[in-house]
Amino acid sequence: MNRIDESPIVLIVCRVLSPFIMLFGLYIIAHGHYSPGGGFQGGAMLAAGLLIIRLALGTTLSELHFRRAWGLPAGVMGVLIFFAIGLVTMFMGGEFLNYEYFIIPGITGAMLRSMTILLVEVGVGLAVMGIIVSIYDDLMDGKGN
Amino acid sequence: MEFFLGHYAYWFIIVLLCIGLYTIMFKRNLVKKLIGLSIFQSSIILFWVSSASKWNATVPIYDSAYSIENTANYINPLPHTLMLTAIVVGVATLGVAFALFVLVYKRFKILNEDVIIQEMKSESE
Amino acid sequence: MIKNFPVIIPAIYLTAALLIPLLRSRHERYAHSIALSAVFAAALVSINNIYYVINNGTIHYHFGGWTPPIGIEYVLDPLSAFVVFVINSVVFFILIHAVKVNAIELHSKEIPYYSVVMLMMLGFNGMIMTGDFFNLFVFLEISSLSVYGLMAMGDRGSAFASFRYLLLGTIGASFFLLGLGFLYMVSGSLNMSDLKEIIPLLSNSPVLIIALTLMVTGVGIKMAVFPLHGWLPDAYTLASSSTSALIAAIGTKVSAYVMIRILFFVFGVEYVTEIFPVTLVLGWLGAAGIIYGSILAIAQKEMKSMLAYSSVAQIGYITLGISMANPLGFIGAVLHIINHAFMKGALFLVAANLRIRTGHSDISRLHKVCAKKMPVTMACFTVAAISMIGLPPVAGFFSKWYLVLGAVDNRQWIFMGVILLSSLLNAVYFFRIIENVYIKSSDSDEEMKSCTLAEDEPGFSMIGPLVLFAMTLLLLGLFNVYIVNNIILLMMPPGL
Amino acid sequence: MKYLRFLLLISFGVLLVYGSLGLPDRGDGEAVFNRELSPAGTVNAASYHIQNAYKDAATPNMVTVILADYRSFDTLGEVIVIFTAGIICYLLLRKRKVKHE
Repeated sequence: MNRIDESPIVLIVCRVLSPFIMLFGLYIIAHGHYSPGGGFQGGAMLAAGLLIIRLALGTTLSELHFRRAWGLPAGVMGVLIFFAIGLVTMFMGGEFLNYEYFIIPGITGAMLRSMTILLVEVGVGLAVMGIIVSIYDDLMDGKGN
Repeated sequence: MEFFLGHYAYWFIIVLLCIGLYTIMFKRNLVKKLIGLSIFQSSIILFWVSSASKWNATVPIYDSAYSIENTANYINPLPHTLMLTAIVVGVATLGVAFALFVLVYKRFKILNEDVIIQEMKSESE
Repeated sequence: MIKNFPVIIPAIYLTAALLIPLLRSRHERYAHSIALSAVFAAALVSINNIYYVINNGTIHYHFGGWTPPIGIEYVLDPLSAFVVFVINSVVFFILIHAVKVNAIELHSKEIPYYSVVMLMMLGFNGMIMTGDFFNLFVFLEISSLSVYGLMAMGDRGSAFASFRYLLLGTIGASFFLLGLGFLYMVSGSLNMSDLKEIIPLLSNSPVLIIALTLMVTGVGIKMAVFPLHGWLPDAYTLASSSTSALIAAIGTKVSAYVMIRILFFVFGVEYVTEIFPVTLVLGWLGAAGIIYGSILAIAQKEMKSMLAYSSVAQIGYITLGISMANPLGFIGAVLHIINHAFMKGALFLVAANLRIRTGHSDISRLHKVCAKKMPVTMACFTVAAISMIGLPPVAGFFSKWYLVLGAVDNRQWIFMGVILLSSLLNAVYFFRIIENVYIKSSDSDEEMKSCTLAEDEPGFSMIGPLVLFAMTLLLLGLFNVYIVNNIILLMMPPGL
Repeated sequence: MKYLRFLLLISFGVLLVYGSLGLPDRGDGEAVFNRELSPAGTVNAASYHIQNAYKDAATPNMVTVILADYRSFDTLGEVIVIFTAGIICYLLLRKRKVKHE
């Protein structure tokens, strides 16, 4: 990980692969409705895309890719999205997390539930990505890279 | 014979559980104990998921070819959902355990349980 | 308008837990005030819940609008409402005390610390109110992870003690999940009230016995019942002073509540006592735990380790109360959960005050000067010690009284003997301290000089909660009849 | 002391094998937890999910529907578990910035 013995092959391959891994992660989150997939697996995939860069380039350069300070706030945002959906349904009169009372303009009934599930999956994916990268950064805090 | 075919999977899982518990009980290195713990958790997840399957039933994704009125067409989706949560809980526990390893190593410079216990005893006197 | 009462408490804690990490590091002192106001709001809501539940009966709150076996439900009956109120109020007192202690001990890490405390409270409240077993497992993990994290904040190798607790705690949670797996594959449902009807119909197949054993072992590890308590002494002693007060007061109590719920409210009293006598085993383990904990508490030199071993003994009382499976034993167990939460909270705060003021809490080096210099702390210590021993005016006496009545009712003379004997053992290790502080005359001047007391009493924020604790113990003692008749009798599980 | 632990391990294994004898055969659709009604007459959750997941949420993947709609509070708890792990690593490992500035 330190700069000295880094071969250019590792650098190039990681920089090429990372965006495609993250794209596949987004795909897994999105198609969770129609085939196996969902928030957690997609979020882990996105985190893998980020970690490849962190492993190959070391923490100093990877600041450009995804700053260390963004990890935990991304996690907080993910949980907030999910929690906000629950609160909105509660304030609109239903029970906590009762998606019939959620408001997406122009969509009602079963399709409303389907869209809300997608929103929940996006929130969960964001939270998992942010937290896994934040844990990695904290664990590597001690190393001198 | 019918009974054996229906239950041999559970006995394999019980062997896995005993391997995990053996590693936790008898290994002295902390990292090995943690490996045993994750074996133990994975075998419990395997136990749940293996119970969900049904003979000639398809994956729990709605397909117009198989009618959803007859539940024998689709395998039981509930254990799969619950095991998503159990896997995530296992990951979170591993993450916290690694954080604790960093602290223990910084403090004691070794990850062998007996040596650490000796040092803690000598410190408390 | 749907009554959203049960969800408000977890919602408050989750908003606080998410709000605190967003603070800039220079706004660090707001972290404590957010945490304190969240716990205060939760305590208020729990008082309202108790009032509502006693007047209007149990609240069944269905998440997402789905009826129980399909979705998850929160059940708020007199037992869970009261236990939620107890842990919220105890943590409120401890958090008032924690502001100055943490300013000294947690150098500039308040933001994550209070966020994890909020998540711990979310986990505990979620565990108490839930009516679904798998949801109980998820919130059990949230609270356990937070406790592992908080415990590792201490000094002198608390990280290793926290790792050992993580190992044992995760094995316990996995046992619980395995037992739940066996139960699900035989009954097909995860909901507690649903399972209550299904279990008697299952013609007691061996799977139920194994499921009950695994779940009771798993919860027993989290509850530190006698042979499974290995993690408790090191964990409580090495944790930082306000963390050990926080965890000792409510950590094992919530698992004791879960044990009551599993044994009496799901498997039913007659299954647990006649068909598969778990309560018999629990009774003997509880009695052994009482003797073991009390004897080892006497042998300790340091106050916090003494309190840790006395916690093991007090958990033995609660297990004994549960195992009697008769109304008096149940009242004794619930009362002891409440009394012990307040007593242990007070005692660990005293240890924290001593540690902050004199830098140590070794019993041998406490002496008369402490009584002169810290009169209020020592007075509260004496009230809590009397309550632990079980002398009449204070709360501790009544829970032991009901336990003894329960033992007599069951003709279990050995258990009655154990309870009375252990009161003497408690007296030994508490009077040793009181004698050191009040009675032994420290005539030699060098002892006066050697005492490193800077000034006298620690600030108001560290004395106020202690006085509140001592007063609550007295009030619990005096109004005991009112509490038992109006609240605890309503909690009686069916068939007890 | 070692034999005690061995004994404990063996008894754990034997206990589980004894328990597994009562379990329903793996894979049979008519087992207790796969039927439409539970022994006590209440609706069996899994069968309800199979039959109504597509009707309720227009989403073919039943696991996602259970995860995010029927048992969404479990998933919220799960995201909180992940969040707790992240905050604890922040609590334990991150250096105190105050000293460096």
